[in-house]
Amino acid sequence: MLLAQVLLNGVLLGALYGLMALGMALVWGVLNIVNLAHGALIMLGGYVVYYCYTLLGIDPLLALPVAMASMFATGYLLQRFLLNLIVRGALLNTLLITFGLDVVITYLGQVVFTADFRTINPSYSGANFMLLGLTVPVLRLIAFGIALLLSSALWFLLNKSGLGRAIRATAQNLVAARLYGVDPRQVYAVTFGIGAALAGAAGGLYGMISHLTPYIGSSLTAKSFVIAILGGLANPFKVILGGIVVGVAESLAALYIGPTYTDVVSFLLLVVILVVRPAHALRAA
Amino acid sequence: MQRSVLVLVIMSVIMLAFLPWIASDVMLQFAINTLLLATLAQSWNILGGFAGYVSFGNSVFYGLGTYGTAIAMAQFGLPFWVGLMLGALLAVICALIVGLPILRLRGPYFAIATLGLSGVMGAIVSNMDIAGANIGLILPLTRADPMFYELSLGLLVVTTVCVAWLSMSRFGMALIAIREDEDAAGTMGVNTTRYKVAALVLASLFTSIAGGIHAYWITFVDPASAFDPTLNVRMVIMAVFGGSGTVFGPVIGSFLLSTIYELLAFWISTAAALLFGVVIVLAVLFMPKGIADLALAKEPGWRYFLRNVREHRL
Amino acid sequence: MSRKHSFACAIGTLLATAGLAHAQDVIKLGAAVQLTGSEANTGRYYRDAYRLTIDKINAAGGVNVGGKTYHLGLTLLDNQSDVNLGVRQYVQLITSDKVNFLLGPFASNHALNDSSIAEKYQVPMVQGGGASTQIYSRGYKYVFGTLPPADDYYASTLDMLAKADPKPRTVALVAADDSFDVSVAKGTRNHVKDAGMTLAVDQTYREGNADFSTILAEIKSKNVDAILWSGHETEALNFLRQMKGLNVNPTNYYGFTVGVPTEDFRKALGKDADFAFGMTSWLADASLKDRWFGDAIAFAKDYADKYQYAPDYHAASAVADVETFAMAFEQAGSLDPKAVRDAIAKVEFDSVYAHIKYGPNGQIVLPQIVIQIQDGKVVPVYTDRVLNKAYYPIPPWNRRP
Amino acid sequence: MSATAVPVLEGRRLTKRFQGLVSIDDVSFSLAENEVLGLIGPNGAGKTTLVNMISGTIRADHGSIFFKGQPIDHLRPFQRAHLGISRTFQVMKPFPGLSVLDNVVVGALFGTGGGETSIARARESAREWIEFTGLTHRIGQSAEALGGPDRKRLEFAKALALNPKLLLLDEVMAGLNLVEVDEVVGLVRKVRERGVSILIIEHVMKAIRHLSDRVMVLHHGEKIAEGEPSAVLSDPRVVAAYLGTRRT
Repeated sequence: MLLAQVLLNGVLLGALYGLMALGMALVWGVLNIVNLAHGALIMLGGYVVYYCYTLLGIDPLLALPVAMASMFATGYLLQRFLLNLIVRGALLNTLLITFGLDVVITYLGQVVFTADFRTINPSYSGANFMLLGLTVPVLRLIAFGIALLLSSALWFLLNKSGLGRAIRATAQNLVAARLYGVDPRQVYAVTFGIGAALAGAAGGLYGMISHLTPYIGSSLTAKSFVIAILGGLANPFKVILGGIVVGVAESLAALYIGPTYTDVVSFLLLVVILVVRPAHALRAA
Repeated sequence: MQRSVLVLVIMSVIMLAFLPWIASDVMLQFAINTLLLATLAQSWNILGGFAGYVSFGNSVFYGLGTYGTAIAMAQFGLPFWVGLMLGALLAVICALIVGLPILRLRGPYFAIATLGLSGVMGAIVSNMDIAGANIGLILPLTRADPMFYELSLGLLVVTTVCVAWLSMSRFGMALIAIREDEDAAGTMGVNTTRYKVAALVLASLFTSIAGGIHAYWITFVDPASAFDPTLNVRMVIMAVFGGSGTVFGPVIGSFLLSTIYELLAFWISTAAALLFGVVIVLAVLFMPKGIADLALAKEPGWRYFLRNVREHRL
Repeated sequence: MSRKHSFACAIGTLLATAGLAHAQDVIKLGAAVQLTGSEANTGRYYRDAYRLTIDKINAAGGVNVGGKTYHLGLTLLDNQSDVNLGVRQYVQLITSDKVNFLLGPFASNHALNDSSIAEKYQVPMVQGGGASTQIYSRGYKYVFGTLPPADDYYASTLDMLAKADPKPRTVALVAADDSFDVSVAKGTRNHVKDAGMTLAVDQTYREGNADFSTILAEIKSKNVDAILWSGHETEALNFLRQMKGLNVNPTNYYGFTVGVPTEDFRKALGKDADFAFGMTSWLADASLKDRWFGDAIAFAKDYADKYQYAPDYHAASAVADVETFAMAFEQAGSLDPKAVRDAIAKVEFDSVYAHIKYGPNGQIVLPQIVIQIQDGKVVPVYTDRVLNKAYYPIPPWNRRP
Repeated sequence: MSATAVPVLEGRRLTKRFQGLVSIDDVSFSLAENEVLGLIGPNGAGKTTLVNMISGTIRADHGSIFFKGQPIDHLRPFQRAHLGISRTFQVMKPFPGLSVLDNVVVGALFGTGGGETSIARARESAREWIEFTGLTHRIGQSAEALGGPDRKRLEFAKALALNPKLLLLDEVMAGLNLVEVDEVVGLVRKVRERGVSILIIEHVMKAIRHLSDRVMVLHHGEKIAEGEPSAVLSDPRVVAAYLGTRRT
């Protein structure tokens, strides 16, 4: 029973992890940018939802689209006017510039939002129900559902729409995409915007389930990083699955080895997969 | 290397060696910190700059160096230099064990795998009683900042001389070939694995000694500060800011960035972090190859900056 | 002289002139505190309490040292929540800003490192931000502290629980893995045993952890009577929210080392914060008399009026630090660091914070006051005697109003 | 054909599949001391795969490769280079950030027998090879800056700097004009005169006819013909293979 409960917790939380990584994987796969500011974007999204809820009284779940829209705009502008300028540089340079962005966003976050911690605490935040003897927290279940919903939406967008074709063409061959009349600057900016929008949704849910401070970004970046690798960069569902694998692995590690080892286990998992099956990881790139 | 550069470098080292006699205590503190950071950036440069393997795991070697020294001194009452050697030994062994599997990975995958290392090592050390577990270890207090300064300076000089030798040697040529194209290097007879591991071991050696000096100087070691992943980010930024894969780039980069950060922290205290971030963003935009490349550029400043943007934008 | 100190000196002067109105007959206190960065949230208590207390003492005419009257001055630097920067700033305070005595930063890891600078230069430091036992286990002579030892944080709580009806039999202990919380956990294990209870769950989690679902599932499966929790504020917040989400109900009690006394915590949790037990080394109470503020109530009012938020034990402890110096100056009758140091070791007085007297290792001994959130308010319930009635046992989540 | 001596290179029943598709199917061949073997076939016939197998960047699924009578299947690419096997790449792989000189120096430093130990001597020999391939006027430039024909020369110089016993040339003449092709043909002849055995992949039939002692033809991974150049090139199956799939 304990094991079943722990597994359930791991799966529900893992899907949210997956949602966090989704935007990072998209940007990485298409633009070849490992966005170290991804966690900072998640943080911003969380605060958008927080202020929608506390200042405007919008239900946090209904505020998620607001967060997604505003983060889309933020991401679009960032890529269009800053990151597009260095996108053909070395990988290390894109790492560094997004790290610099992370520092800047975090600092501005501290000025605007203050260092105080916040939570998004709607009336149903602690609700739960029993199912087959297991306690199911409603909010985490909702987050799980939204993660699946958004990954499906992303899958359809990438595979069934004109925009998706343009994105995939750009990811594969920049020159060819240009020949087909796609403006890569536009496609890159839109793609980064979508990545940021997904981060915004993840941030809102994270604020409801956990807490917000301007400093949560870097640890969420690290987690997204691991999951993006595990899940590969191509298929949104695999990213969610990667998140669930990490969530379950962490939960099991906490149960059987001890909660201090959760980070170690997820990173060991990563290293083992990288070393044992490099082809899996490399194919995704 | 040109003779005039060599003379200039030797002169500055000699002048730096006399700093403890003229500098204030604050300056000295700042200088020790900067020299140690420069050593870390320079060590990172061996594998990261020359062989193109971007490691985020060098802080593991730093941590092992600090713990080697701390365990030897705090737990066994051994002298400082024995501690340094113990730390270096631990780091080198770790580099050998970890290097073989991990150096098979390329590009971002190598970077990520190394990123995990410091977390793993931190967690392991937090559970070892001999290392003081989570509580950390306290080293004897020494009022000898000039000694720490000279040690740090000496270490930086040795590391830089080693890198300078590297840049002119067969070993360095192998690393550069690996950076430029690893497969081609292999078919041209470069034993890529051996050189990569050797580079990692060399980096781990210098990094761990820097850690050992820092441990004794600061007199306290705990897992969070010893295996701090942001330290590694700083190494990379400083090396790249100065110019990775060059002999003096990482040193100049560390000196400049440390000074900028320190001045910002003093003058406009609260906005220092913000400006630091902005400096990084601007540096990557306008001089992605670092100060070293800027210094060698033929065209006037603004044209150099614009050329870089033009080359890398979409 | 002017060359060798060039930039550090220029900066020092800048700060000194900004911080001090009059340059003569001033005793300069110095501190590097978290004004920005991840710990700024708590660092502000120290900044504001230091300033308020110094203003108060100066307004009352300053201190009399060997027949001469001095005002107190403060040089305050921002360590940006960076330990290494903080260490350098303390050296700067001593050597180029020429402060006479040192006040502390917030948090044990900062205090641990910064205090070694005080010892190195033999400048007395009184700090109210670090409670870790290690700070005082090094045999240092120049470091004093006003936070009580970590080992005993749960002593008064377990005292209360042992006398409570029904008495908890099985206990879950959950602690973060940083040095302070590991010390708390170590001490608590002994206290649990002495109270005749059994540890059914004993888990350590990684600092900064945000997901407690596995630990909570284990606690739930063991059906424990009480949860003793030790860690940091945001983690306490997550723990409590996830307790509700997973419907975890210990039979009698759950309590936290941090969070419960602070307003932010209660605001973030709303009604869910109710019934949670906690502890504090300080509450604004009229019984705490003070030479400069009158009593703790008056202090709390002054503080809240000036800074628009309520003080907590961090602030009160910072007040005691400044007052310790004021008392010690007068008793020593000199500003010689060694003489002041000896005076601090002997000083004994009442303050808004507590009755101050330093033990031989430099640390104060002070029982924690057990508190509980009742209808959104913090109510002290127990120290060595019952202060107010506690809601005990804590009702399960689904049977709350 | 010199069947008496041990062949420099011998492949026995080599097979390689990529994700189910057969790239090399049960191919055997041998190359005698100081011989030039031409390897032709339409695009996708598996020629480059065969060269990759010989130089060690990929491994055969079945079959073995022998160098001077010793199996080398277990050796990594650098070890094969130390034995004296050197190659050029069809998709040229100069070290882009290095000068022409340094590109060639790498070959001299790590080539046959482990390479030159002194940087100075390696530079000396690199200069000779650069002169040999006619690149001296470009010696200080970065490899990135070179145009097509000069890149081919650099590729050639790098391979030669290893001081090989066996040289694998993968389409070194593609994209060159007639004058340049003649130049390279001359170079290959000169290399051969130094006693090097050569396996050459080429689409320029004139060059193959002039250079090769024997020609081997691959089609869909299978060997469909082998023998005297003139005989093989007029073999109807070869012509069909080429006309059928080339120039699409």
